[in-house]
Amino acid sequence: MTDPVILLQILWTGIAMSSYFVLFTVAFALTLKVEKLWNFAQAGLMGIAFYTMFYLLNAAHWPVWLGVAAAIVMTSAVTVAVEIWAIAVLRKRHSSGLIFFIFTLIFSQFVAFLLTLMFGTEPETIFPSVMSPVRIVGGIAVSDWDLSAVGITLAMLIGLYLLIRYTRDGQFMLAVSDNEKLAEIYGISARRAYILSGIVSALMICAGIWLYGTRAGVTPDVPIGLILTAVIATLIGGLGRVFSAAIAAVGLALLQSFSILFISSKWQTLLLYGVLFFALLLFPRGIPAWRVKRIRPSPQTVAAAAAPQGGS
Amino acid sequence: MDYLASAGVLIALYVMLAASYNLIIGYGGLNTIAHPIFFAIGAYTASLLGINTGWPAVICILAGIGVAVVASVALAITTLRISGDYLLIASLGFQLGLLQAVNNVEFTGGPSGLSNIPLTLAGPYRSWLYLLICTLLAAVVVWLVWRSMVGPFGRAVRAMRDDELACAALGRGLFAMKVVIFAFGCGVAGLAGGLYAYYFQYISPEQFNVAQSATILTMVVLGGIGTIWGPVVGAFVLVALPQAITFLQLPSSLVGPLQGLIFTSLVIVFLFLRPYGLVGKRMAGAAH
Amino acid sequence: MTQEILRLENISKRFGGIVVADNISLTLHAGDVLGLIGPNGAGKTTLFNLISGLFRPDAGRIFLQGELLTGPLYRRARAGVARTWQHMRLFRTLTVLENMMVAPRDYPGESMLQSMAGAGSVRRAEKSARDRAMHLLERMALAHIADTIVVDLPFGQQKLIGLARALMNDGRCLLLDEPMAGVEDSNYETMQRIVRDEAAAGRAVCVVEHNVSFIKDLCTEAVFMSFGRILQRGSVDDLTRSRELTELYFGIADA
Amino acid sequence: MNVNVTRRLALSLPAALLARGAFAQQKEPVRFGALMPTTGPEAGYGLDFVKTYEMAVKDINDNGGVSGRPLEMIVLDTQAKPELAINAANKLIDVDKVPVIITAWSSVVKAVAPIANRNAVLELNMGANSPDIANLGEYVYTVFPLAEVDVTALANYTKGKLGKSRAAVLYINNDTGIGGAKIYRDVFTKAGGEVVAFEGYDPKSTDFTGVLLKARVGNPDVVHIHGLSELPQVIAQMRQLGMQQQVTSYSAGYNPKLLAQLGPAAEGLIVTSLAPTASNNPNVAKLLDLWKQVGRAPNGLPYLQYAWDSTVVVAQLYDWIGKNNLPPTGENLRKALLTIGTFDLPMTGKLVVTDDHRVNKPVYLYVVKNGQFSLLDTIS
Repeated sequence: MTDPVILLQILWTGIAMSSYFVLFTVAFALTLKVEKLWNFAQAGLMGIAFYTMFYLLNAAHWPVWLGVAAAIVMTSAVTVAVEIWAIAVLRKRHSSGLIFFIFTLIFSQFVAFLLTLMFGTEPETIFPSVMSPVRIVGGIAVSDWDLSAVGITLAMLIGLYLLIRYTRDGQFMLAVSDNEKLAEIYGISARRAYILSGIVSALMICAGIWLYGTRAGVTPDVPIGLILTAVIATLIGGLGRVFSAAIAAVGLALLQSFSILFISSKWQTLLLYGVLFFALLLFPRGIPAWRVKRIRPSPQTVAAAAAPQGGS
Repeated sequence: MDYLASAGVLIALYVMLAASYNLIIGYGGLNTIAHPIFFAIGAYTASLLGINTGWPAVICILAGIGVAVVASVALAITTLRISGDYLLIASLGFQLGLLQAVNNVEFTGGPSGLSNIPLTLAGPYRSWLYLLICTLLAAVVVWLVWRSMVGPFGRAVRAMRDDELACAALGRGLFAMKVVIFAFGCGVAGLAGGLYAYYFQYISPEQFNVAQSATILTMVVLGGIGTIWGPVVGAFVLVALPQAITFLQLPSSLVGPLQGLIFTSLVIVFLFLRPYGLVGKRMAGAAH
Repeated sequence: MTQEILRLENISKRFGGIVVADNISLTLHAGDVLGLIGPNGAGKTTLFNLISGLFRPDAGRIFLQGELLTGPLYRRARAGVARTWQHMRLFRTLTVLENMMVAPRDYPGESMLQSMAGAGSVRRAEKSARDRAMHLLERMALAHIADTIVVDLPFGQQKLIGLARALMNDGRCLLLDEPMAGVEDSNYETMQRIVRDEAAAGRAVCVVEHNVSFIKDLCTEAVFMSFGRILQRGSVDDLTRSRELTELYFGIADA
Repeated sequence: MNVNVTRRLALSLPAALLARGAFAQQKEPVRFGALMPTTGPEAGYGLDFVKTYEMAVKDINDNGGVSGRPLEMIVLDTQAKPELAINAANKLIDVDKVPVIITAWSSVVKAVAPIANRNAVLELNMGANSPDIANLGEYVYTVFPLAEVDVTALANYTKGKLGKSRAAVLYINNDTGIGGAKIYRDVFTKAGGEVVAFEGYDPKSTDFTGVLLKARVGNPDVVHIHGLSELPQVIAQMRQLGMQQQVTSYSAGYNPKLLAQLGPAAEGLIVTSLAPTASNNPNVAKLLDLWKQVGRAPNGLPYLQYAWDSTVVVAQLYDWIGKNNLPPTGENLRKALLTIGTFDLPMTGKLVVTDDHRVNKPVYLYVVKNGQFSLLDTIS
């Protein structure tokens, strides 16, 4: 098993497979950062995104691009609706973290039941076939799916980086995540930032479930399992660090992939929970090396974000 | 009507689970969702002892409680310093990890579970005897929760839930209180687990997963979090209603998701319109 | 010479690069009502947090009635450090009486078993706590709200309950964090009266306030803090007359 | 005698009996319960089982019912979850008073077993193949061959007929997977082959690269995959990794959806089936005709044949106790089962029930050729 070709193969498929984990993790970590919300409702959004695509492409026979676009619109719309009619209400009431948790989890379950009622529980894939053409590069099998997964994920991450770095709305989002009250004083609408982060997350979720659903079967129960991995990666990556969380997601996927060299693969999931549990025990506030250095919100970043910018 | 007795046993067991969980989450404000794992620990310990040693059921169930308490104290000591949302995630990791381990090792029966748990209280009145025992024990559990929460201990626990810092600054040692209620609540879950195993004679890992956490949580929230009678009402409603629905002669492909939809939407409606549950008064709990 | 209650010796504390307490030494005697004033971020509340045990100082020692004060929050409260909070931190789902009855130093309910058994000693302790609480409420003319849930009370009364809860701790050191802010009319007078009475009864009181006129109404003496250091200690009038301090205070406060 | 009973009950068309059929409807019905996942991840199969029971019951009643009495079925949902099955079984026994329950899914069969034994109600497994089902107690019988039957046949065939000597065994880490994989390993080794890899994967996995590479390192000439609905993905990833070895699986792989998901990559796959097809049993054509009226292809046809036949077995048991004037209790139904012993069933052929709680059946091996399952061999 220590043949370099095998190691490289595990590395490559591990990276390709981590693509949807990365996207789900970024979606989760972004909402956590900006909204301070452990948004388990994203599992429900995954379900909505998947079944919208599945229905439109298989039953309604829409062209692929249109079906995907419709799924993005649908998922974003539900995100915004949940934000406005539920999350905002709870926030206004100063509800406890537990209430947010219950709401978002139960929302996902509700969606799962609804989808069961509508689509049944057979595992479905977006396209009837799960095969994708393969080429052998230096002894390593590289499938089209692998390439598209890595490509889409990188494109989404770069897009997010550009959004945060170079647009005013992106900067507002950062400012709100730093200190919502202070940002509001400077005239930045927290609500606008929340909705924007929700829509960006919805995009990530659509991309992630597209990748997942073109490779493996999805049932209405699947998303709730997927969100757990996102939570774990977010925690390991250090809270408030969206890109660290993405790296952690890749790391966890690779850890699982490479663990096959030492342990039977049935223990892979346990490894994941074990890592989560011990990470929390050792670093109850996130991994310190990656922890955000600023303890106090810094007025400068907020002010900088609020200041008018010429170019954007 | 053995069927009614059997449904009654289930209600009584869920009353124990919901009442003890409510003590931890509703009164103590400790956000864990790992309650089913202690239910599982009680059930597995009692079953494995019963199968492998042939000791009397009472001893095996007591041992189940013991192991659940020990496990809960171990978990409490390591994780209760983590607070709030982190505790929630840590408890989830503990629950899923331990279940995965149960799933992967041989002596627990793996995913097939344990199906040869000894028959106890054989005879035509078995279910009724179990109903009697479980109801009595459930009543004792509810009484104990009530008794502990009306006195000075309960007052300090509720104060801790409302504001940990202020409570500590008044001289209350929070850590000990947290460990005690956690251990007590989990011990009750272990008891329920032992009884469950002996009554139903079959346990498997999937009966103790996150769906079970959601069920118990729903009972507590629906009934009224941080109230004495809330979990009792919640357990009753959540066990009895689905049973009632099966009498409605609906096409069976609809019943499952329909039940799910009804319960999840009920919880959502309650969260927004009546966060204090069916029996709670305004501000009676941490729900707000 | 009255009895020494609290003594701080060379207390220092930093958060990252920020010095929040810089070699602070301070002594309080029974009967003192000492005001802490200074601009935002001067380290006033931090000093309270250091005394009550929320933070550990990087250097220096604290003595309560001559004994070294150490350990976590709850041990110091039991040793006799009572405090209030700027944002009150009342137990929102508990009644006024329940809020107060969490506070006694000889609390009978920390053992679940003992509490459930309701033994004689527990009942006696509970009764005495209840009597003391009711007596305190009567002194504040608030006995009629004893069974009201605290969040239903108006702001001023909540502030008073915050004080009453701290007073249930019969230790000698009382730390009040902005007790007067937002308190008006009769509640203001009650606050003033109770604090003075308690000092007269032998407590050492230390008050953080922003508003200098509150300090004037309440305190016998004051300390001016800035950037974690004590700049001057004296009578309130002396401090307010000092041009340097006034400029420092208002100059920074207005920035 | 037995043959005649069966034919009349299940399929016969004599017009003379239609009158009896109409008459039958007025008498007190005889009942059986069915615990099936009509919701949840397994509902795809569960619903089709239920549909097939309905067809079989209608067929029996159209042909005169059971000793002149109509057969009636009560279905409760289990979602294939033991805790729901326990409740449902209690309801069937206590409220609906059924003396016989048909179940499938091994966790459900096991969960219901203690209840059946306590209440002296006959439990018939018609779909689960976990080997421990043989040891669940005196009221639990199977009409479906347990895993040893087809897996043993497959392993021996692979070693003996196909001449493969190095097998890699991959399995889903659940009841079905573990049980089946162990039997395969033992039989293949006993037959003189070598098992070069034995790896379980988590049911939630989507990436099987690691397990497959582990298998590849052992340099096998056949890969047996004991999986469920994720089976196509395992095979897909295996082929994408360039592993061209012979793949075998068991009856879960005998599923048209797999062909669609894999396309040409499915070529050469060998799966088992425990039931004959329309080409070698004309009765199956009738079942297919009935399904044509439903308007879609059924899931897991061989299982449906057992579903039909389990209904016929129940009818025959009732027929026997009716003839012997015994009250319809679980005890008497059990006695009937053991006394009749040999059943000749319309959809799956001869069934012999014995005291050791196992049954033996011919095993049909299929291979995927030109995008279709074609019969490779029959092993009896």
